[in-house]
Amino acid sequence: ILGRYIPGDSILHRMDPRAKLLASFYYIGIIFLARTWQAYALLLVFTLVLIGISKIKLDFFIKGVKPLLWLILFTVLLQIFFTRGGHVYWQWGFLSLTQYGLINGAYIFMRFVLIIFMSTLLTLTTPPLSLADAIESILKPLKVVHFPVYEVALMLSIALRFVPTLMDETTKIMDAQRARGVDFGEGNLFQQMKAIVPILIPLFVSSFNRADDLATAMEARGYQGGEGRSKYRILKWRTKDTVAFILMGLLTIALIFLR
Amino acid sequence: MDEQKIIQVEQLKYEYPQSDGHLALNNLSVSINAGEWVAIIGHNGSGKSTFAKSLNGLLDLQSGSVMIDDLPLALDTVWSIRKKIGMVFQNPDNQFVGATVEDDVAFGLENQGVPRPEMIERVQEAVKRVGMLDYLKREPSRLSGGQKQRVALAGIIAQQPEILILDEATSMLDPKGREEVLATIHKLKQETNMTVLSITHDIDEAASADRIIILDNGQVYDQGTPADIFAYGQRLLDLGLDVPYPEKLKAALNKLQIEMPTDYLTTERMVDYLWTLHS
Amino acid sequence: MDITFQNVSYTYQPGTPFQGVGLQDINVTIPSGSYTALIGHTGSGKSTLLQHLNALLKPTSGVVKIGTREITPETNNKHLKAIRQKVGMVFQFPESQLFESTVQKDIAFGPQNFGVPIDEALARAKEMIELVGLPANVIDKSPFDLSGGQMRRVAIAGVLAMQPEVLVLDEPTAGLDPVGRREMMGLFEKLHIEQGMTIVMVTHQMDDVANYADNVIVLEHGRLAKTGSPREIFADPDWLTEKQLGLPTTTQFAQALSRRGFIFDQVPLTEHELAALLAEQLPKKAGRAHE
Amino acid sequence: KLDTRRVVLLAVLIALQLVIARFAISLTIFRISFGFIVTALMGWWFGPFWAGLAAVIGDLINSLMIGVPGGYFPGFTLSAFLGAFIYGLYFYHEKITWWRVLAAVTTVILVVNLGLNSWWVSIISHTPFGFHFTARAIGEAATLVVHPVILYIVMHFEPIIRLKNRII
Repeated sequence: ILGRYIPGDSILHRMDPRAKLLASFYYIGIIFLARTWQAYALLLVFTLVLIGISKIKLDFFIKGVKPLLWLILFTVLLQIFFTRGGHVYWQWGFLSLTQYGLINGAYIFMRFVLIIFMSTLLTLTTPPLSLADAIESILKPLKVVHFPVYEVALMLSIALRFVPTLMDETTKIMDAQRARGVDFGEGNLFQQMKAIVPILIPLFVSSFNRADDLATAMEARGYQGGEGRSKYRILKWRTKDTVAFILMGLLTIALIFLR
Repeated sequence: MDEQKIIQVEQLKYEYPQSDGHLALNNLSVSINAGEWVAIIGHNGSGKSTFAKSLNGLLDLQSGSVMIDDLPLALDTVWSIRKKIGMVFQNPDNQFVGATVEDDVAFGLENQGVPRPEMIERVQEAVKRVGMLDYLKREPSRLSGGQKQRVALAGIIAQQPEILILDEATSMLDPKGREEVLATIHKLKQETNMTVLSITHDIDEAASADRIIILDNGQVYDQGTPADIFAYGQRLLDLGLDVPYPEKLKAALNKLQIEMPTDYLTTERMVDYLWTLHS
Repeated sequence: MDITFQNVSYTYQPGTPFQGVGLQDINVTIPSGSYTALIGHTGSGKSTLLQHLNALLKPTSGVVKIGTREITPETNNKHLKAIRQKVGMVFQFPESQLFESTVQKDIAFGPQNFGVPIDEALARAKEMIELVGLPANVIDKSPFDLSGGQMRRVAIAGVLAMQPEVLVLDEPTAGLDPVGRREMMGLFEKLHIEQGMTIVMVTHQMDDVANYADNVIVLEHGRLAKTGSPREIFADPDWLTEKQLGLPTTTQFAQALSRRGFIFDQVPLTEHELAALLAEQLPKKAGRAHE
Repeated sequence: KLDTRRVVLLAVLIALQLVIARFAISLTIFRISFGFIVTALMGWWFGPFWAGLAAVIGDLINSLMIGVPGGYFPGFTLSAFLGAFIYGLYFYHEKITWWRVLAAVTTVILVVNLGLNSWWVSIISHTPFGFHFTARAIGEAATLVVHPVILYIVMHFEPIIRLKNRII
């Protein structure tokens, strides 16, 4: 559909998307348990092994870090200059470069990288549609409290399906308005803001028309809400998915020991 | 011949909200036999699409009765009726519900709660029929308009309805896409003997029907076999419709004082006639 | 204003997911005052070529001469406005570009972007409404209250209000009913004949090519396959059939007649031409003797 | 509960939000992205709960499925929810006045953009909340002026009101 899923047949690709989704979330959570260099080293090795298993080039993961580099550097610098303790290498007013500062800076950098790598791994090995199925399945228990699980699932898949369509439409409308003399990205702030209206309105109108058509087509095909529907795509939980969770458990214990 | 009437509508009236009293359907009565192929023609605003949507309860009629396969359309029957009618709409992009071809074809079956093993079989079978088996996992954004419409047809085949309604299903396609879709429909009609109701502007598409119904102002203006209807010549133009090519040529020849018969001639018969005249 | 392509190639940026066929070494001229039809399959490069006509795209190599302006790969993206005013472009399903609160304002939008004062732009809008055959009372209506066919006229009026010298149309009759199609084609013919406007039209309807165009450009896989007058292009029906481009209905009919034994010394393009050719070989009503 | 038509419309609007969020005006000092317009309109048309839900779906698609760079952090999903939720609280079934628009934008900026988002970054980076808050506050000052103006104009533009009337 869109997105950055890279087809493959690694064990990670073949895992149940629910297991992958939950395990990734859990992993992002336990990253915050790490306090020592041993713990960070363990997490880094673990992550790199997973990336190795996925057979996806490391470049794809590094690319995910780049756009956030400034934010990361900024926070790392904050950390470096404002943490006290240990050997003082350099001092100027309230700024200081200390041993703990450098160490903390390195840890924070690692934390960012680990979070980004792990969520990138999930995205790269799981097709969007499987993730949508996983989200629906995970939310299912919330039906008890009348949470509209089915509607959420439907919205997810329709939204996914319409992103490329509306992208094309946007390009088309922008071209049409450029042909009518609109300059995008030129002029002062006010002019630039004004140039948005001739794209925005047609996109909204088209979205409404498409939604009307689609709803009609769905009803003509007998759609009457989530009740009583059967499912074409199903998810299968296998042993390797359970193993993944056992691994996560072991990793947690190890991290607690390494605190 | 005593044929079963699969669609019977009487005195349909419908007015769109905010249309200042203009009736989109104005006492429309029509009946269609099982297995028949009927083309409905008329200029834009003549009530064609409104008529199609009234058959399976996609809009609330002001008055009139709709009977589908001996089932009167009402609140408690609307879902059974929708099962009996498959519709393909104009814009291929806006009727693709599923995220992939197979998901889209399965959508209608999911709605009916068809058990999964049966569903898989029916999806495969339907996709095969429209020649899209190589595209099962493809996403709509990577398909051409014609392919999307064929997927829509597969979704209908999978549901095994008795009636197929084509609501200008080929009007947004390029010639190649149109050809693909029409060929698929013809094949389908032959194999399943479904009742086909095709709403169209394409005179060649209408020519292959058993019967043509002309709508005008929300009413049936006239109906008959393609030969009957096409013999109207100039009158079709006045109704905002196209004229088949042989009729156009006939008019041009008449102007040049060439004697032409008044009844409708297909291309083939026209060529024969001219040749007889020649020799 | 002639538009000339000299060795024009266009390749899409490598890596874009929506790659189409680009253009390869196109050399062709669209003469001023012509009614040029651009034909070819979906993906043959028609849309890409079209977007070179008003510099929405710049060639990756070669030169596009639009009047006196030359567009090369190095041309700056700014200052292209003057070209876009002179070459009005109507995209496929142009009704999807409407956005203003009234028909008049929407039509006046283009001219205003090209520096026409608002009063004059609104006055032009009024004229254009008449020109494209819309009832005068639509002027203050919301464009979204109109029928699909009317919306398309508003969009076309919006381009005409820019007073272009060249009007580029991408399948302008797609999705219209027969009356709408006839009226639309009539409008362009009128603009071509009465105002001498250069028309460039992408179409799949060979009948329209035969009936209206005086110049045809055939594209295939991004290359120029053929160019010439409709008669030259349709003179070789086998070639067109082989390329799956279709024939005008008249030409097809004439082929059927030829197979039966009729002989035509030139390819008829319209039913009137065919009728005239037939009339020479057929007896007239008042019992004229057989030939 | 929403009927089929509205569920589908909301879904298409989520897609539109993702598409519109991709283009932005960049001036030397700051950048305006336009996704917020769709979020605010969702709040106006569908109310806090559904708009919030739609924003969550949009965030999940963006961070997990499209995989925008930067990785996934659940805190930002909550931020997305709350932003749309706040617009819903202020706009749903209400007359859109200058004050209301200004109040809504101010609340979103304070609670979500400055409050929550600074908090998330400070949690991840283990640095003081105050720094992030202050650093962000500078950029958000421009947002405080620009967003209400855009929203007010868009929400009073006749074609948009016409669309709103199509929902009911």
